[in-house]
Formats: sequence, C-alpha cells, structure tokens
Amino acid sequence: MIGQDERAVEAVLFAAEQPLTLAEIGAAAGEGVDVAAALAALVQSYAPRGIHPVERGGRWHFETAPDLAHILRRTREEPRKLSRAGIETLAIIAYHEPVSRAEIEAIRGVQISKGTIDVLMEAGWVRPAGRREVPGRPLIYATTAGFLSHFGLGSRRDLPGIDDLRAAGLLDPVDDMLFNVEVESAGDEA
Amino acid sequence: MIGQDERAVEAVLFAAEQPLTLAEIGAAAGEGVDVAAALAALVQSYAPRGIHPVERGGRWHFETAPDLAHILRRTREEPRKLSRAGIETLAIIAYHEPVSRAEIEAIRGVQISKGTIDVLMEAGWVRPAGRREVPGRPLIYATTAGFLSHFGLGSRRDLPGIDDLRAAGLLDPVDDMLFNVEVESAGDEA
Amino acid sequence: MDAEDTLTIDIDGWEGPLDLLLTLARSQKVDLRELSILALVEQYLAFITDARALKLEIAADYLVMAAWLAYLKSGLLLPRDPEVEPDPAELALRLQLRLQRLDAMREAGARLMARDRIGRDVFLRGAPEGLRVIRKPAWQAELYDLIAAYGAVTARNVPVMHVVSRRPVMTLEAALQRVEAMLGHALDWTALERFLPATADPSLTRSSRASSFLAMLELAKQGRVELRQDAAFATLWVRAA
Repeated sequence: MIGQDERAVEAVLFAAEQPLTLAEIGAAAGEGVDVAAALAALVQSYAPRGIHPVERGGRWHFETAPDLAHILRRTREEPRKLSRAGIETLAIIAYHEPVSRAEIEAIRGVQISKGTIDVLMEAGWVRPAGRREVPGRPLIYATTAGFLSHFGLGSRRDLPGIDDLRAAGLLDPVDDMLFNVEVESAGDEA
Repeated sequence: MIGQDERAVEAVLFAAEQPLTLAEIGAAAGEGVDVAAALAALVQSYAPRGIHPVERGGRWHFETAPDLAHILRRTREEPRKLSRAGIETLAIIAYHEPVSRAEIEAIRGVQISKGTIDVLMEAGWVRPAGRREVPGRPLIYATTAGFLSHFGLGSRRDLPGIDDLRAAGLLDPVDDMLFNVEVESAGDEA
Repeated sequence: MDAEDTLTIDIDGWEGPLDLLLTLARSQKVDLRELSILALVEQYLAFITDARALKLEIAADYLVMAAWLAYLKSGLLLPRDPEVEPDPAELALRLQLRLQRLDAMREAGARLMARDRIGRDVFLRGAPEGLRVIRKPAWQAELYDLIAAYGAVTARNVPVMHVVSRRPVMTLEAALQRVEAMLGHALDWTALERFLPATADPSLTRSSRASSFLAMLELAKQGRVELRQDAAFATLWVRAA
C-alpha cells in the first residue's frame, strides 16, 4: 500500500526541475509529511523499476536505471568530453578539495592551462571555495553538488577508492616545494 | 514483478522531452518490446502512486496525480488594496448590474483600463453575466456571491441607496471629488 | 627497449617530465611502491640521450629533470655521506610518492569518467512540470470604500447633468413675445431693464438682456417701437411707436 506521504514526495520529486533537499521537499509536500520515511519507502518500492529516486550531495532527484542506458542513449548527445588535463584536474580537485591551482600543478607536475579550470566551472562541477590563508592568498577550488549528481555520487565519501588513497597517504596535503627547489638548484648546476 | 519491457517503457517515457506515440516509444525501447502491453501494465502499477502514465491525443507521458496538484502549484496570497478605479468600477457594477463596460465608463465619466475588470474577476467579486442584446452585443457584468460575503451583505438590496448616501454626506464634497477625478483619470491612462 | 622508439617519436605528447617518468615507471610492470628508482632514472636518462642523438627539440624542463635525476643517481650510488642533505634515499622516496600520487589521480579520473553519468548512462526527467509558487493577490476592500466610491461617482455626475439640462437662457422668440406684451402696458419711455424677468441668476440676466435688446432692435426695424439712448453705455429707453 502506498501512503499519502509517499505519493506526495514522489510527485514533488517528479515535478521538480532541480534536485531538492529534504527541507525543500518538505516545504512542497506540505506540513506533517515525514519526508525521510517517505523517501526510504520510495527507494525501496522503486528498486525494481526503470526509474529511481536517488540522493546526491544531500539532494534528491529521479533518474533512469543505469542498465537502461543503451535504450536511452542513442537519441542523446554525449555529455561534455573532457581533455586528459581536465579529467586529472577534476579528479585532483575532487579528492583533495579544497585545493589551489599551485597544488594541482604540483601533483600533475605541469602547469595547467588557463582554460582547464574554467571548463570545469562552466560544466558546473567546480567552484571557487575561498582563498588559502598563505602568502599570495591563492584561490582554492572545490566540487559542487552538480558534480556529485552528474557522477552519481551520494557524497564525496563515495568517490571511488578515496578511503584507500587516504590510508596510503596519497591525499595528504601536497608539499613538494623542497622537490621543486632541488630541481631548480640542480638545474642551475647543469 | 516488474517486467523488463515495463522498465524500458517507463524509463523512455520519463526521459522524453515531449509526449510520445506508441511508435516512438517502441522505436526507443527496442525491438520486440510489446509497448501496448507494457503501458497497460504501467497504468495499473502506477494507479495508486503520485504519478501516472497517461495518454493524451494518442501520446503518452507521465503526469502527477490530479489530487496532488495543490502541492505542485503552491499559491501564496499577498494582500493588495484595490485601486480607486477598481473600487469605483466595482461600486458601479454592484449598483447597476448587469452593466456593460461602456455603461460603466459612461457612469464613471472616465475610461477604465483593461485590467480593472480582470482584477475584480480575479478577486472573485465580479463575473460576466451574458451579453446585452444591442449592436455589438457587449459583455455585461454582475457581482457574485463572493462579493456579497466579502462585504458582509445579505443581498444587493442591503447596499445603501442614493438618499442614504446623501444623508451620510457622501454626495456633498463635489469640488474635492472633481479635483480627485482629474488626478485619477491621469493615473488611469498611464 | 621496445618502448624507446615510440617514446622518442612521441616526445611532444608528454605532459611534462613527470608524465614521462610515470609512463617509464609503468613499463617496469611492478607496483609503483616496488618501483626501482635507480632503474627508472637510468631509463629516463637513456631516453633523453636518445632524443638528443636524434636532435629532437627537448623542452627545458625535461633537461632540468634529467639533471636532477643524474644528481639523484650519483647520490644513490655513492656511499651515504651524512653531510649531504637531504638524504638521496629520502629524495628517491619522495619521487616515488609523487609518481604514486599522479598515478592515483589518473586512475581516479578514469574511474570517475566511467561512472554512470547523467546524460550518458542515467537520464533525468525530460520535461518536468516544475514546482511553482504562484503569488496570488488577495484583493482587499471594505464596504465603506465601496459605498464612498459610489457616492463619489454619483456626486461627480450630478452637477454635470444639471448644467446641461437646465441652462438658463431666454431665446429671442421669448424676448420678442415678452417685449411686445409689455409694450401694451407701458406708454411712455421705459428703461430696457424694466422688461427683463426678475431673477437672481446673473447668467439668466445677461441672456435676457441680450435677447431683449435684439427683440427691440427687430421691433424698431418694423417701426413698432422707438429707441433712445442719451450717451454711450447710458440707459436704453424704449416706447411704443
């Protein structure tokens, strides 16, 4: 039996043009609706169906089941194709956020061209997230809720392998200054 | 148990940007999918839900359940005071109903802007009451039951007559009124 | 090495020395944590030497890296000199960590791109109705406002109708009749004003004066009255002829 709360939440999510927070769903569905319980019930009742309610970064929306991609894809354009630099930069921001441009460059070992971060911001996946309080006060970048939705991540904890990488110390704050200094001084000698 | 055909058809309908014909659904869902049977199954399985697949003129789409329309279109009431043109027009309709727009203008001595009667209809106080059988067959307007209840009147006969108005001094300040009329008619045209 | 030829040709394809180092490290086909830094350094230096032999343009940062790696190599091969800071073994470890980091991010990027992505693998609702908040004006008016407004409209119209329908004038015909009738009674010179109807309305007075004057001129033309005026703007006298 489908409860009235469930029906209301399902209709709200269905009609919404944007993913909605619990509070937004509650505001639309009306007073006294137990949104969390209704969502849990919906997730269960839609599990076998061709469309599902999903949570991405604290916001909910309906999307089609991934296994049906083949029938839906043919009429659609491929989403934005990123350059290799773009993909790596996005991964670095996602796994290290917030991170400055210099820190991204330290990990990649090369300068990133001016447009790379712009492309990621234009896609709605990356946003400026303030400045690092170090000399020069560089801008730092972080990912957005749109990034989580696009890549089907409930939260940053769902980033593939993030726990292993952290345990291996590969996500520690980037400090390659010494290495770079050495390179330069070695270069001077050469 | 939800069949694979049903899942495919539901995902296709969900992702479509416009309502689809059976043939279009079939083309998207793939070879060998019994679209009509899948739609029939979907109609049944969604019947108790907050969203339904529906057919309109041979095309299918998902719609939110009609009984949930109120949560999708939330109206927020904002108190607004009627303009002077609005209240005068309403008064003329109330005293002279049924009355045409031209007659209202003749009585007011000032043209009424297009929106004035619309506002009164939106407020639920005035309704079209047929046409006057004269050349041009102009629409005539009358007040509603909502008008009577808003103003606390048992019937239109409860409106004070001209003699009552005179006794109450409401017909006296002619010069002031004339002055105000000049100002207001300028405003009406704007 | 087999890879060397392609590497040489593709020199422009590398995203910097670290990228090249990582590719070379991968060719060792071991876990990056087990990587032989010394072997990697040898590979890199050999690659740069080959490229130079082929007179390929080599960007400065590749040469800088080569110099640094040559320095690292000598540090690793020579007996440990405690005076040298930092320890070459530690530098080697740091290089290894850098390669691991870049490799990890590269792999993470590939895994991200392979996820079920919106618009490619999963799809959002094509035509959402949207949740709309409609601002509906709640029109307000009081009964007093209504009645007062009707009073205002009515009051505005009353004087207008009064002026139009009852404008006080005396027509020429009325004046002729009145003057002819009165002449029967007044035999001597009589002032024009005496023929006018008694009224407090100054506009009716003006109208009847003008009409009566015209009526007298008409009667004088017909030879039925005589007119006399002693001076300009003086009283106009009339008597039957």
